[in-house]
Amino acid sequence: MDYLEVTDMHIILNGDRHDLAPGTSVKSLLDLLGLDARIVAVELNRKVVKRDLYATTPVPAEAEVEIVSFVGGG
Amino acid sequence: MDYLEVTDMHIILNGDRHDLAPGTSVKSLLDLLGLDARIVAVELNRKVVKRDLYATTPVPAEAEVEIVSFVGGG
Amino acid sequence: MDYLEVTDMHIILNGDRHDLAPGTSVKSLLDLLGLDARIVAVELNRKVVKRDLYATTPVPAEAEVEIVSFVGGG
Amino acid sequence: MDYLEVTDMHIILNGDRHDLAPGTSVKSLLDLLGLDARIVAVELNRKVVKRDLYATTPVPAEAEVEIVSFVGGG
Amino acid sequence: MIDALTIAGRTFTSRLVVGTGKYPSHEIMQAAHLAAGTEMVTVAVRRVDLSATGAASLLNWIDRSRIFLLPNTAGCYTADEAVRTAHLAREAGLSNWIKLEVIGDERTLFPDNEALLVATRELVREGFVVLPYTNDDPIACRKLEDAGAAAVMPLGAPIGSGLGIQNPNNLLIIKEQARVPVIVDAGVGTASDAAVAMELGADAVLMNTAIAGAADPVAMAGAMKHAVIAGRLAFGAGRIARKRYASASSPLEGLITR
Amino acid sequence: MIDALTIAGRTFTSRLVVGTGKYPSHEIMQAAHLAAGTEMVTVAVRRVDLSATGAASLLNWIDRSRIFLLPNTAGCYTADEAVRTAHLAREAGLSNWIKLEVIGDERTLFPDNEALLVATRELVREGFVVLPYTNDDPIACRKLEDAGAAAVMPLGAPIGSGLGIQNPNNLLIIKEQARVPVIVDAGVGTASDAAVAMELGADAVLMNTAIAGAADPVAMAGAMKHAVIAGRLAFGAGRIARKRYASASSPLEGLITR
Amino acid sequence: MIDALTIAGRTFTSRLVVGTGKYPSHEIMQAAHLAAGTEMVTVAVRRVDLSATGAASLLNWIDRSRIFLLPNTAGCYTADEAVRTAHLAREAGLSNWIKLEVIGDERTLFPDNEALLVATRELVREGFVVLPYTNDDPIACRKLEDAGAAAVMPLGAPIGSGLGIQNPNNLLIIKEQARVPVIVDAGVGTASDAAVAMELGADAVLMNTAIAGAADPVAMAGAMKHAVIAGRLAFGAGRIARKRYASASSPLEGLITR
Amino acid sequence: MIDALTIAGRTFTSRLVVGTGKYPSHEIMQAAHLAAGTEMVTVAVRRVDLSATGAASLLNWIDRSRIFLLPNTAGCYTADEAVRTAHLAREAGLSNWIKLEVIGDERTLFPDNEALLVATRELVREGFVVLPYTNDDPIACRKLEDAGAAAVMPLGAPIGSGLGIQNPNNLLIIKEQARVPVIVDAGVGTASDAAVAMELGADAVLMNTAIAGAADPVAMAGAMKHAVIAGRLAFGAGRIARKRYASASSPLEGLITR
Repeated sequence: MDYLEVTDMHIILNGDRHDLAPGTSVKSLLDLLGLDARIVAVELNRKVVKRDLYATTPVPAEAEVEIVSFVGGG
Repeated sequence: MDYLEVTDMHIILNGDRHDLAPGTSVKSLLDLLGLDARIVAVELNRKVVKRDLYATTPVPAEAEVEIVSFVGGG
Repeated sequence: MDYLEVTDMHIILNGDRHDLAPGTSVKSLLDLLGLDARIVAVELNRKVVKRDLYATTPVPAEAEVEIVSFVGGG
Repeated sequence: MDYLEVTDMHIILNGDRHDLAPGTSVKSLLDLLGLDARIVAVELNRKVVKRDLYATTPVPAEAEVEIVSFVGGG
Repeated sequence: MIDALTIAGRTFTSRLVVGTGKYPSHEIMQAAHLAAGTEMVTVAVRRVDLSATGAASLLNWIDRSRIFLLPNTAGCYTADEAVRTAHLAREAGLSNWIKLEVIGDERTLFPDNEALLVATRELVREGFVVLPYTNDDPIACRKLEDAGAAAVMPLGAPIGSGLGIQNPNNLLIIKEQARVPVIVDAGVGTASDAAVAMELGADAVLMNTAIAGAADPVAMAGAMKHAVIAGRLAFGAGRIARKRYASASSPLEGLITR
Repeated sequence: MIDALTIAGRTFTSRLVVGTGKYPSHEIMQAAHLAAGTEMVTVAVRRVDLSATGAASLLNWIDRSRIFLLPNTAGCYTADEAVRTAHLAREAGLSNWIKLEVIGDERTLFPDNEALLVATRELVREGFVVLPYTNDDPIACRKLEDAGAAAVMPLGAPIGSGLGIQNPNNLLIIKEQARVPVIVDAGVGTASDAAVAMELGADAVLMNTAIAGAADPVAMAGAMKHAVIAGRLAFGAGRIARKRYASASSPLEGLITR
Repeated sequence: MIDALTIAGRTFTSRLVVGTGKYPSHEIMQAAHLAAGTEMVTVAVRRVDLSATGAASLLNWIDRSRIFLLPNTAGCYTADEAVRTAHLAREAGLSNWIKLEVIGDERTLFPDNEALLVATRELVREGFVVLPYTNDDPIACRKLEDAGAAAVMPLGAPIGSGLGIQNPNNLLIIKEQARVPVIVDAGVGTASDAAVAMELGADAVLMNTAIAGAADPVAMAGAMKHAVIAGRLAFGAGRIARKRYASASSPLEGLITR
Repeated sequence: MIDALTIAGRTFTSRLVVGTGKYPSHEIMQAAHLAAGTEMVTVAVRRVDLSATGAASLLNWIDRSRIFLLPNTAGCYTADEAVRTAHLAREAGLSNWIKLEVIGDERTLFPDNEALLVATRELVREGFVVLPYTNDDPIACRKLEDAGAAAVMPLGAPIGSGLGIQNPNNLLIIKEQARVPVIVDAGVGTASDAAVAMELGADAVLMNTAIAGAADPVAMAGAMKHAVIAGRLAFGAGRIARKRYASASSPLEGLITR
């Protein structure tokens, strides 16, 4: 993910290892990824992050991050 | 059928024996019976009488007369 | 059917034209064909020939002859 | 159950209250009841008694005793 | 919503043919016909009751500007009876259409196909538009068609039985080979039965008891209207194949746990 | 036309719940939803595809002013996975409704009822409105209801199989004992299957593949709309009893030949 | 084990009639006949193949001391063809029994009942013992019986289709009204189909492809033998009524926990 | 005649397991067991009736040299009750086999699979040979097998209902995945039902009411014996494929008329 700055910190984002600048908030991460916060949900280390806490919740080092959205299903 | 004149002529009307004045036409028979010619059909001796011939078709003595109409069915 | 004698007389045997010596009986025809009379049935011109009449029934010229037997069926 | 001796000790046998002489063994109880030990099973206070321990197992006071056998079933 | 049906040159928007017998009242019948959206109803031919003067005619309860009358020959057990009844029906109804019944048995009301063929040939010769009630016999249906029937009307089950379509395979075969409309006549018990008939390819469904005998005939008439539309649409929509196992409807990829 | 359905205090006019998976295109899905008249559609929760920038969201094709979103936990094989997915779905969708699936087997996609009960109890405790997908086991349905499920969703046949209602008797029993809505989920293949489910008393039907996989999804969606209405009306109308023999629909008296 | 069957004065211990066509070999056919325990087999009448000198006759593989031959008129499409074939069969087989087939359609091999009635009447007049192959039409069966048929042989499903009994209700009705034996002919696919036919009251079952076409014809013949016995015994034993709910088979009293 | 069945190391020649409840008399039960050829019968565990002195024991009417006793836990509604009953049964019967029932509902007698799993795990741990009665849920069957069940016993329909196999597809799936014997337990009404179960691949069938409740239990027992053999043979024989159309069993060539 070359649009993320090179750094010493890593996360596991949707199953893949990525670099991330220390102190990045969930909101910043979504912005970096170009994702609309209104249509995704975010899990940090198996715990969902409430939407109104995105700006104030930092992504910790080595976090397992899941970002999901709705897709077609039955 | 007491509303038919007493006479020497008889017919079998819808399975029952009735008296009928000689020379009675189909139309007159229907009138006597109070039936609306537009919603019945008439058979004389197993042959249907066309509707526009009612007035000119006499009911012969001993005729088997069937007068039918539509009823509920499936 | 080369085992039948050449002759002026013809028959239609099981749908195909064949020569046959005049005067040949049904029994002789079966013998010529090498067929066991006990397990076949013979029709001459659409009429079945009784088994005990094979020896005395000649095959007429131009006859339509059907020789059948039992085969597997359901 | 008049064939049991009158005594101060009681048990609950197959759901009903009965008197029983203190110190009665399971085997003696079965004998008293006229039951064939080979075709029944006995539970004391919700625990099955092994068949070869019937003679040496006393029925304690206030015991819940279940004596069962096989009946027709599907 | 669904495609029109043409029988003998006459076009119908509705594919639901309804009877007029056995309703609790004429009022309920009329409301049921409206709820069914039907454009063709069957009627029977019977002797006028000479003792019942002034009885309101059935026809007063049928809006003939929107509903076509199809007289039947119910109750006839011979070809001759059926032909005579057809003649009377034509004169009474001023149309040459006839639902031809020649019954073989009082208990089952199954058709006597041998006599039915005789009557069909005669009435076709006389210029009738013949819609014969028959059973689910593909050979009988083909012979009726060859005899000039304007449609074939195989039963789904005995008249009034409500058993539903007993032999779907036969109906499929009848439809595959037919060049005239196939109307499933008799046997429907509830809405899904009518949908099944239409999904098998039937061009229309005819019923009487399923509606008239329901606890609420008007509601059932509405159910049948929707069922026939549903079945017709499904027939045209190309259903999915049947499979013994499952096939996920949600994606297999992108799971958070894999 | 038909009575409304209320689940957990929310009222729906339509009793047809539709999926959003496997359509040929978003446009066709949208048209099918419209034709189905649905007011609730299911969606799955999956990882955002980080490589597919700018992909139009599924949600752009769902008119949320008229259609309620029901997220599912499809693809989850343990209670824990399902609970985590439900948490994510709630945050993504801003509602606490969840179609709860805990799958026991990849080939049949049948539910693991033991784990499903565990997950239902947990999510009910957390305040979710839980609609569990289960099989046609009346005891499992009752236990799910006792655990607080807002509805029970027994399958009619394996997901995507199109086999139709395999065990009508079980569905009848489930409905008779249930005090929450019963939604038949999975197994419908064509319109008559949906009608059958409703005639058995189901409160609603949920389907995806039967519509999305049809040759003409929009036509099949229309068929399903009518089938669900037909089945609901027929359920309420009180069908005729089944009989082995015939019952004449035309009068037995007044025949010209008797 | 089961009661004997009498047709036209001839008594059979076995109620399973088997064909002789389409076996992998004569040896397998013979073994299958033995495993089936059959006492009557059908044979077809065909032109002798004049080019195939010395071909072993089918009859060498049938123990006629135990097995009665029933020739058929398979392949005949008119009454006249069938009558001619019956004449030939009588002369070839020295018996006046005939399984009468008049086929109406190559694809379904369904009977042409109109022509079948004509041929039946003619052959009965000539003294034949006529066993007509017909469809599951109760009226056709009654007319065949009235025409003098020694038994009626309604199909369960198309010949060779293996679909099983498609319309059990019709077979029940046919049996209830028949005064001659009813032999279900055609449509059986596996053992339970034969059992079902017998449980409906059929006096015998006739099959060919289900045995000859099985992967292991001899094993299937044994299966059919047992199935026919099972069905016959069950028919006589008076089965339990069907109930929607359970009925405990173990006592409700005497539980340790109540 | 058919291949033997082995459960937990014990081999049975017969694949028909029969109950001992609800017979008109002990004599008829004994005769029915003989006619069925059964080698395993189920018995229930109940409190000895202390008021009925000298009542002849059920066991006097079972030839234990030929028939293995399988005690059940019928009537138990919790895992704990079932485990206690199993303990008693083991002591009474001197074998560690148990037909494990944990019932979830009095009206349907359907299993409570959640509790059944708990009891199965416990009894397997204690060394029992556990044969759990369950429903036709493939996931439940697999979990029971994983828990150590020696066989799985899915129902075909509610106990004593006589409805026959309600969901053949589920039984097929259960059999395909099972590594222990599958015994269809409950629901059989007549012989063909048993044959169907065996044709689906079941290793055995267990029934009580279908025999004991028949008008003639001994005749029905004989029917069931043959039906199980028929179904087993047919399962192994490789049935013909189903086709919608006919396939002639007599040759198409050699007709006199072509």
